[in-house]
Amino acid sequence: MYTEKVMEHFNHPRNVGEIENPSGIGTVGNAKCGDIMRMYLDIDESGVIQDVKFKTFGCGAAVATSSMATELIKGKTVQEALRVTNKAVLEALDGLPAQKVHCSLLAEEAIHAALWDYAEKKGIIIEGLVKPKSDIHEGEVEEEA
Amino acid sequence: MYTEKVMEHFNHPRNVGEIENPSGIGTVGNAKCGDIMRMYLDIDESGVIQDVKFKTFGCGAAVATSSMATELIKGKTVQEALRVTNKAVLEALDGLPAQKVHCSLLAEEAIHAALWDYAEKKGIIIEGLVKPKSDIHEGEVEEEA
Amino acid sequence: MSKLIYLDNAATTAVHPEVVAEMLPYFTEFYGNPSSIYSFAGKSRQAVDASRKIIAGALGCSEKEIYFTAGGSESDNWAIKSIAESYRSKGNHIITSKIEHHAVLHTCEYLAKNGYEVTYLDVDGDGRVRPEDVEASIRPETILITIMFANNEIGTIEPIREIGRIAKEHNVLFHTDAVQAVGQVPIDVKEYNIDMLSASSHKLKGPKGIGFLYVRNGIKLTSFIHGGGQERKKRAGTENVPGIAGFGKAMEIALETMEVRAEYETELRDHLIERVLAEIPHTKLNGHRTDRLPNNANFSFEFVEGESVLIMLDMQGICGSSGSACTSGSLDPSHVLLAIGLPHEKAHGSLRLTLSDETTREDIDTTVDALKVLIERLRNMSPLYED
Amino acid sequence: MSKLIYLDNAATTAVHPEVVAEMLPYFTEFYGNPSSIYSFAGKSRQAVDASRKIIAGALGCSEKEIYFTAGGSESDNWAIKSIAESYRSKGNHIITSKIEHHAVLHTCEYLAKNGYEVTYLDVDGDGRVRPEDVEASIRPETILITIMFANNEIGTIEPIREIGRIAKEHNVLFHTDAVQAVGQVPIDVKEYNIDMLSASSHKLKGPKGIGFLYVRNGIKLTSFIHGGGQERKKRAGTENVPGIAGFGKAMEIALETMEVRAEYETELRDHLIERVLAEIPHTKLNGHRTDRLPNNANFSFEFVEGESVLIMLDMQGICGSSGSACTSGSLDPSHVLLAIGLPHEKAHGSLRLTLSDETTREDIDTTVDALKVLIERLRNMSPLYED
Ligand SMILES: Cc1ncc(COP(=O)(O)O)c(C=O)c1O
Ligand SMILES: Cc1ncc(COP(=O)(O)O)c(C=O)c1O
Ligand code: FES
Ligand code: FES
Repeated sequence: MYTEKVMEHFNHPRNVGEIENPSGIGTVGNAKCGDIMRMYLDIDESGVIQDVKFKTFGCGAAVATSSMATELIKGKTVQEALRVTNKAVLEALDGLPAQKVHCSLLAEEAIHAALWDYAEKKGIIIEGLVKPKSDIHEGEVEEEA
Repeated sequence: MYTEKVMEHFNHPRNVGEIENPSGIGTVGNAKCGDIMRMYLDIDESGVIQDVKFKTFGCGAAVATSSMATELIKGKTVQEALRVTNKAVLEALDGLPAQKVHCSLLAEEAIHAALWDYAEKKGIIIEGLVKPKSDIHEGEVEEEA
Repeated sequence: MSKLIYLDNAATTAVHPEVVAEMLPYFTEFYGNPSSIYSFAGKSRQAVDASRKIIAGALGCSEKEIYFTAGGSESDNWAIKSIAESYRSKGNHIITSKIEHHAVLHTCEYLAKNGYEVTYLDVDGDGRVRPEDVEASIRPETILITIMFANNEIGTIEPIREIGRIAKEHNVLFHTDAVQAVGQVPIDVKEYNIDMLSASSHKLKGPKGIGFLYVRNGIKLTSFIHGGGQERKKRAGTENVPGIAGFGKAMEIALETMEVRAEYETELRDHLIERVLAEIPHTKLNGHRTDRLPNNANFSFEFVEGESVLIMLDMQGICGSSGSACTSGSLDPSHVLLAIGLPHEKAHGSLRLTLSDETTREDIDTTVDALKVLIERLRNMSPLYED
Repeated sequence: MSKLIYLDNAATTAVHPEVVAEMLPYFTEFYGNPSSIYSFAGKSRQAVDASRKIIAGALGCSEKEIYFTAGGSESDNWAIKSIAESYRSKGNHIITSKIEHHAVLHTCEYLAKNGYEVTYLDVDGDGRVRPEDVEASIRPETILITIMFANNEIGTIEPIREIGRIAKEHNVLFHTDAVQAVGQVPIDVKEYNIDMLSASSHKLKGPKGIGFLYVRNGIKLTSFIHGGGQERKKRAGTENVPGIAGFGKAMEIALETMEVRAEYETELRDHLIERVLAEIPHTKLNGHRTDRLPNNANFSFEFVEGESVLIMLDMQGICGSSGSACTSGSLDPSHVLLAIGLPHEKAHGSLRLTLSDETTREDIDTTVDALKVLIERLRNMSPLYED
């Protein structure tokens, strides 16, 4: 079902974990639908993403796309990171089954949510970044359960 | 599908043929339905069936029951022949498939038709014999075709 | 009994040994459910995909247009009932012919009892639907034309191309029961404007219990069997993986051998027809003389009844049929033979012999020799025969 | 990859080698159409008859009450649609449960769109329908109660005897989808007052693509597939002779081994359940602890998602399922787990392991050991988990 690259990333996901005091944090998805993704960004003064970590509750595709997405944005500037679309992630993974394409959207959204959080904290506006719809505020998940 | 006895009679039918100037002749069935049976009887002065012949256009069961029926009535008196029912023929053949039981009725009817013809010709009344409904008069078959 | 001479390949065929070999691993080795997620089930999924690809290739359609079913009857039922249901708002009129298989006829009769109107077209003496009759029967409320590709009893091939053209011109959907034609004659669904097509594996050396329905992309298809998401959510039920794999292989073999087989069988068939007509008096060939399936011969022998002929042939190890297998247990004369104008008693005396590429000239000669004798015997027993 | 550990026997089973041996002759040797008249076809007919006899014996019914179909889904569809159609004049109400297989649920939904009313009964936390709920839902216009014998996801066995009694007392027909139960637990249709019962061969080491519907004598049964006169004129289509023969053999083996198998599997299953619950925290067994199929275990692991668990198991050669095979391709959480009260995120994290008599204790231990590690790994990756 999944490509070798997807399986490789699923099996050895890069950048799993948390960052203490991150520059930005974003959680998207919905446990009800079976997927939640949280991104932690560490962004330096010059706007370069020094470190990124993720946690995912989701299917194999969700895990693999999170992993790949973090790899693709690490070391990039915020502007470069914004251009890492789900299409780019998909291509880097050699594709996903049709009914799994939406999982790759989650990674894109999670990055955008974390960047939005970063921008809010810094009080800046990142050009081209719109407020992600599906951001989940801390605690909401537990409340819903 | 058929018992061994049926097959044996089908394959080596007894008393196939015609009798010239028979004491009685009876034709039953309907070519439209796929079966026609004709019985010839040669009955002596004392009412004993000396000879019997048949011709059948019909399925394997029709052929076998005609054959068995002729065997069962040959040498019998008219009264005895009347008591040879389709059940007796069936039993003698070790049975027939359900949808083929009606074929054995044909043999009984053909005998009754031939006996009726004999009674009419002789101007007698055979006790217990009712006019068979399905008697086909000579020539009718060809007309219908 | 000597060697079996099997001349009933229209009823069903022996499964090709290569087809059995293709199926075997999916019983005990790769038995996974194709819908399962683990890689072990991938083998099953691949078998299903590969078969679908072969079949789509054979018909010139896309793989997404092929839905596996349990056989020709299910395909016919599904196709007709689905169109009736989905296009009810457009109309309630269906056009078919008097010589369709019962899977089509009885489905139409069922619909007729439920508010649909059905036109049963007459056929000519050779069993051919007249395209002009199809055209003349089309009304604004016509939603479906269903005419078989080739008839199962008399082998006549219908003018499918013309009917397809007419259906398209009038914007009416066209289904064809091609159970007897698939694997025997070339079929291109796009070229012939066929919107739906039914097929059954066991007629072309595949296993029994598996068939397919081709449904052109864009047609509103309702589910016939509701349940799991198999077959693009349109036909529920765990896939019959060995059956599907076997059908694919059978189709592949049928395609590869079609030309050679058709030539071989046609020659044998013509030899059979010529000998029977020449050597047995009061005999008629049913169906079109040349526009017929390569392997089909159907005769009427006057004054004798079909079942008796079959039993006598059987006693010599020769398998034939008196019509379709499904009705040979019944006592009614063939509706197909009545439709081509045979009187009842002749319709009762018909014999269908259908060849395969394993039939030999010797088989045919043995059969004709046997027929000559037994027809004579039965005629001598018949009250209808006066020679 | 090491040896395959197949723990998805509720999705489908490997065909028993003796079953394959039973089927083989009917592909290439005795391939005749059972409806044909010649003696060669008698072999096929006998195979069908013999299988029907075994099956009727297994259920305690008459052979005339068994109709072969293409599988469990067809049987469910046929049973429900047939009753809906034949008893329409009596009423339009159907009672079922929320945890039925989609073959039942989607058929009911289809009928609901066509003028029928359907009551979907709740179940308790163990997945059991309450007989008193069934009784309370019966109305004058109720024509059918359809409740499964045992659930395919959580293995819970339903109170069929009680429901049968209630159905009989209220003179309502009772159908049960016994696809998961046939061959696993003893079933006597007369004793349980079952009017109709669906089964599928591939769940008990028989081939895929063959099933049956038991229909008590006296019930008005309409045709689902119209056509030839097969199956007492009720289910058209050339009989899948190898499939039918294989199903019969599978049933015979299942009956012979049932007791020993159940004992063996129950012990292994309990070992599995005990180890998982003891060694993996935040874990729950779904379904009734004891009133469940001998081979079924179903767990919810909090904070992890089911597909990820399956893929990780798969990488170690272990085949499991996250629910029914048909829905594991979909992204919806199991309707069964929701019905027993699981919140969505737990319904997403369930794992079904279903054993066979070939499963060993070592297989189970290997699986539990693997599970412990991978659940931990996934939890560490999960934003929901804080330990
Ligand atoms: C309870 C239940 N009903 C019906 C079915 C459908 O059976 P089949 O896939 O053979 O059509 C299944 C299995 O898939 C099942 O577990
Ligand atoms: C023309 C035609 N249509 C439909 C069928 C039904 O196919 P099946 O028996 O595979 O259901 C047959 C053969 O039986 C056939 O010859
Ligand atoms: S994360 Fe929703 S299915 Fe993949
Ligand atoms: S004579 Fe009519 S079917 Fe036997």
